[in-house]
Amino acid sequence: MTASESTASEFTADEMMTVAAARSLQDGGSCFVGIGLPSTAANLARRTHAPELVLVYESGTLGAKPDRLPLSIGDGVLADTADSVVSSAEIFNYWLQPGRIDVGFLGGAQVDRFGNINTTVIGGDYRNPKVRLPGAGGAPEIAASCKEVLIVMRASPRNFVEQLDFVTSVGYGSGKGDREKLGLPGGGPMKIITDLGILEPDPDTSELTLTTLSPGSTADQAREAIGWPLQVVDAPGVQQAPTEQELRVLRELKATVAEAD
Amino acid sequence: MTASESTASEFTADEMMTVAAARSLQDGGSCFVGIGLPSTAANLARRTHAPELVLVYESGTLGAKPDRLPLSIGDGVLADTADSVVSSAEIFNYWLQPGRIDVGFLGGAQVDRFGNINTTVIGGDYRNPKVRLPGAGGAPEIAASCKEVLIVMRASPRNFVEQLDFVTSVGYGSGKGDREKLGLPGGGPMKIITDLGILEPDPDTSELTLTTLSPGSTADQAREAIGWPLQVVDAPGVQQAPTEQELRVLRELKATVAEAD
Amino acid sequence: MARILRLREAVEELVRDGDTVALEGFTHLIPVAAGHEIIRQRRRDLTLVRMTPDIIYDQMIGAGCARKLVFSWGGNPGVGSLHRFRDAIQHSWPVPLEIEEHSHAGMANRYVAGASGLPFAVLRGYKGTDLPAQTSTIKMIECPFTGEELAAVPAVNPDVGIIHAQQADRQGNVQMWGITGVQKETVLASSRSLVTVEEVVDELTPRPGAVVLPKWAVSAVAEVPGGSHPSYAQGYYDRDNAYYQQWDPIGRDRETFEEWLQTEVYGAERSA
Amino acid sequence: MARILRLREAVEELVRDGDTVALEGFTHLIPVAAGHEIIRQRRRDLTLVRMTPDIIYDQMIGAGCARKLVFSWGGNPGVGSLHRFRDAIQHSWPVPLEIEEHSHAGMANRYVAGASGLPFAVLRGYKGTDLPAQTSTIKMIECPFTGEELAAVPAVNPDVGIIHAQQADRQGNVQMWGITGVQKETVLASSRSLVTVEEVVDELTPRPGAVVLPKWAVSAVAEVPGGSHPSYAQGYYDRDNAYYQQWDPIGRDRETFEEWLQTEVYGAERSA
Repeated sequence: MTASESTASEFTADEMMTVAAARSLQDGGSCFVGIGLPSTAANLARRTHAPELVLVYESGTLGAKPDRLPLSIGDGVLADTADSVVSSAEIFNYWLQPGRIDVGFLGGAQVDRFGNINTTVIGGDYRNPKVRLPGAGGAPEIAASCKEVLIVMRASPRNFVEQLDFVTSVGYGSGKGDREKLGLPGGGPMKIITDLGILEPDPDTSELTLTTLSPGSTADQAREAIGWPLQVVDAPGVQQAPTEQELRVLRELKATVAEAD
Repeated sequence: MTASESTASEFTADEMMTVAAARSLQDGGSCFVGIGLPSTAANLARRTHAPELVLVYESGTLGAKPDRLPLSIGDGVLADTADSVVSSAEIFNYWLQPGRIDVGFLGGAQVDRFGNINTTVIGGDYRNPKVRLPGAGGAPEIAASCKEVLIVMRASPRNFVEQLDFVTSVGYGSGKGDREKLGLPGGGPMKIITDLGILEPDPDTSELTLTTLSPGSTADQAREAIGWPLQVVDAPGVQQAPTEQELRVLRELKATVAEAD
Repeated sequence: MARILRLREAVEELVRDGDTVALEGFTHLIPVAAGHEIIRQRRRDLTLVRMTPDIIYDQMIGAGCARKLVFSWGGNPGVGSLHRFRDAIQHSWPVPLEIEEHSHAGMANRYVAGASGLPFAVLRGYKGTDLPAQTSTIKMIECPFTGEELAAVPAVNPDVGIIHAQQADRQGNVQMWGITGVQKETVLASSRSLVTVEEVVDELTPRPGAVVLPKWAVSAVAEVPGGSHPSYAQGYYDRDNAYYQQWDPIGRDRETFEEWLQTEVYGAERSA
Repeated sequence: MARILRLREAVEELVRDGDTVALEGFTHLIPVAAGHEIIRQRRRDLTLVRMTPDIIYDQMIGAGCARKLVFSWGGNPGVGSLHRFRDAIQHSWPVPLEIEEHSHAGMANRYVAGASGLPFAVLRGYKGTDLPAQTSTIKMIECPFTGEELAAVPAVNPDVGIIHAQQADRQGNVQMWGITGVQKETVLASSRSLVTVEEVVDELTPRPGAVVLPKWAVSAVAEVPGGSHPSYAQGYYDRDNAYYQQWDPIGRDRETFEEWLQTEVYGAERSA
């Protein structure tokens, strides 16, 4: 193991999540990126193991190669470095909808055991909600059309719920086979990456099941943080801690945002 | 009357047709142009009374300002001089279909008394025609959507027929009110410009009626050349012969094609 | 045919109470100055349309210009929530706000249908979500060839479409570049249109990636340098990221917001 | 991910007997060399798709490659008729040619639907014409919001889409400019795609009006200088107008055509 491959000893749970998300992206693949952690993870991947990763932002930039973290999904650095900049209609109709994009990254306020996501309203009813969230954006069609979906969210009973207040984006609906019945072309959520570990769909039921723990986390911690009775695989794996190299590149990336402020 | 406004004494029937077509185009308006006589007429208009005429070619060039006659509707000189070059889908969907274009120019192999046009097949039946023509191209939607349509064709009983062998593009259908019933947004053919004179729709019936004769032509000549019993207005007008200026500019334009060969 | 007007004249003439108005811009080239002018002219009962209502719509909603919002994502990008938007929806302050909610793909296609002179557009979207139950402008339609069921959304055809661009020439031809979102469709879908520009130039120099709107497709052009601040205008200025962050505490409190409105909008008529 | 191949290899690998193949180009950048290579490899039973079949499709039809033509305007632009096309339709020579006939607007929208992963597209078209009675791929559809009746056409999704462009870089990213018609949609609608280019360059320089196809959307690129002659490649060479005129007498006569085919196609393998 070289120096750059040796694992770091001190890192935050967010850094572990970002590194885990970055590792899920394959070199040469394409990734539909939202701002925040997904963008950080995708840019980290492009600077480490996946230099040929194609970054697609919903602002219409295909193949962006930003030299710093973009401040928004429509940052000028994305247009300046993209292979092509296309209209909003084209990015959704020609590039996302036909299932050309390998991985879509989503977050949300609530997720349920089948990877359905709520980013619309919390509490009350739709017309008179307790909390009004931003809404759908590109998420419903990203969830429907990308070959696979990665969800990144901090684990907590408020976020990982038994019952969504609103279904904004569909994961596996009410279980295995629902995507096919709905005619959704993409494969659905392959991973939920949390600070405590990684959930993956059970091959038989599509229910999200804990398969991998973050270094230092336990299955019991995860059970407490997840709002439904969490299934855990026998002998869950443990994620490799961020390498020194991953952490260095990640922190350099994050510093570019601070500089731009 | 200045020298450039004085009328010429020697000109061909084709020159008269082209000049008449050019005069039908208003300065500042937009015109969807096909190759051949329509393109010549539109470029003549732009060099005489209508310098602000907007030329739109179905190849996707908006506001082309060619310095010579284009050799095809996709000539490079059109792209080089256009305000904007757009895709085939955009030219039809965003620019033609919503009725943004003032004048559409059409020709054809056959036209009937309601300005319906055939550019598809002659004789036999559709699957086994006597003569197979090029087909529809942009014509059906030009005929449907432009605010008005100009048709330019040499008068002969073969071209001006009682019954079309195929309806490729709709004029007034089977008579007044048919366009509205079909939901066609544009106004339909306002003029058929022929070598013998000009036909315009009767205000009550929309039947194409001889309103204006070319210099030296007679209503009887027109009746013989038109394959249906031609209606003629009382005391048809006579077109002003091409002016010296019109003819000079037209011949200069034509010479640019010969040079390009 | 585009006329070159002052911003105040253009808004006076083009935007009327009760209109459906789209101020578009996807993160880039947001027509903020035009939005402030609409607030200043105290337009009321507007139906505001935009894929990504952000600070400028928060301000217009807080100022009481809007009775309805048609949108697909409402937030302060990179910062968090829009508090005036939430206050209007959750507490009807200062006036009730009706909403019509879509996804980005749905909204983009509604503009495309509007620009195309079609009554509706078709997309793979919304299936399995709770949106169709809440939004009457989402219906299902069957493919006449395959029988497959797809989503249909109606065209959006604003009374007025407003965008910001980098340049226009003196005839009113408009050029913008960088991320251009649904701006072309917004202008083409609207009955009337206003383009504010960073500068009016003698001649437009063709640029890679530029979108050109010919003068005959635009109603009015107004020269408003800095007209998309705090968003950015590629080639002119960068995003003022601090402004987005500072908006959060201002928008959070009704009184602070009203003070801001007095000082920064009503009391700050632009010369343009 | 695009691979850079020789033209012969690319056609051998990508184009199979019985395939639906679209060679697109609206007057400009017509992939003529690729069409000749298909003739040379004696592909049969192809369904050829193109908005404006002109000389190259006349040659492919005359050479017996096609069993069906899907199109909207078939002619020798600026000259007149396509005699091989007419001979095939009127006299089934050398083999019968089935046709599926649309308007340009219909075909353009079929490519758009194909590129968009939708089964059909909607347009204002065909109403009152005799085309729907002859073409089973035109149906009427009702707007679910207004009740208005519009035309629907099914997506076109060729097995292989072939276009010609000015440039590619060594990774296979493609750039074309000038009139670009439905070329982007053709590549995106097709299962496999081939782009012949005037030249492979180290780096693509962004240009006004350019359309860029990223390497991951293209199957193969082949460098074929002059590959769109007798049409033109903006920035490289002009249209060979004389060729279009000379084609008329060659195409008019079966024997003259077959001599031409022997000499100019079968006997003229390109080095590319």
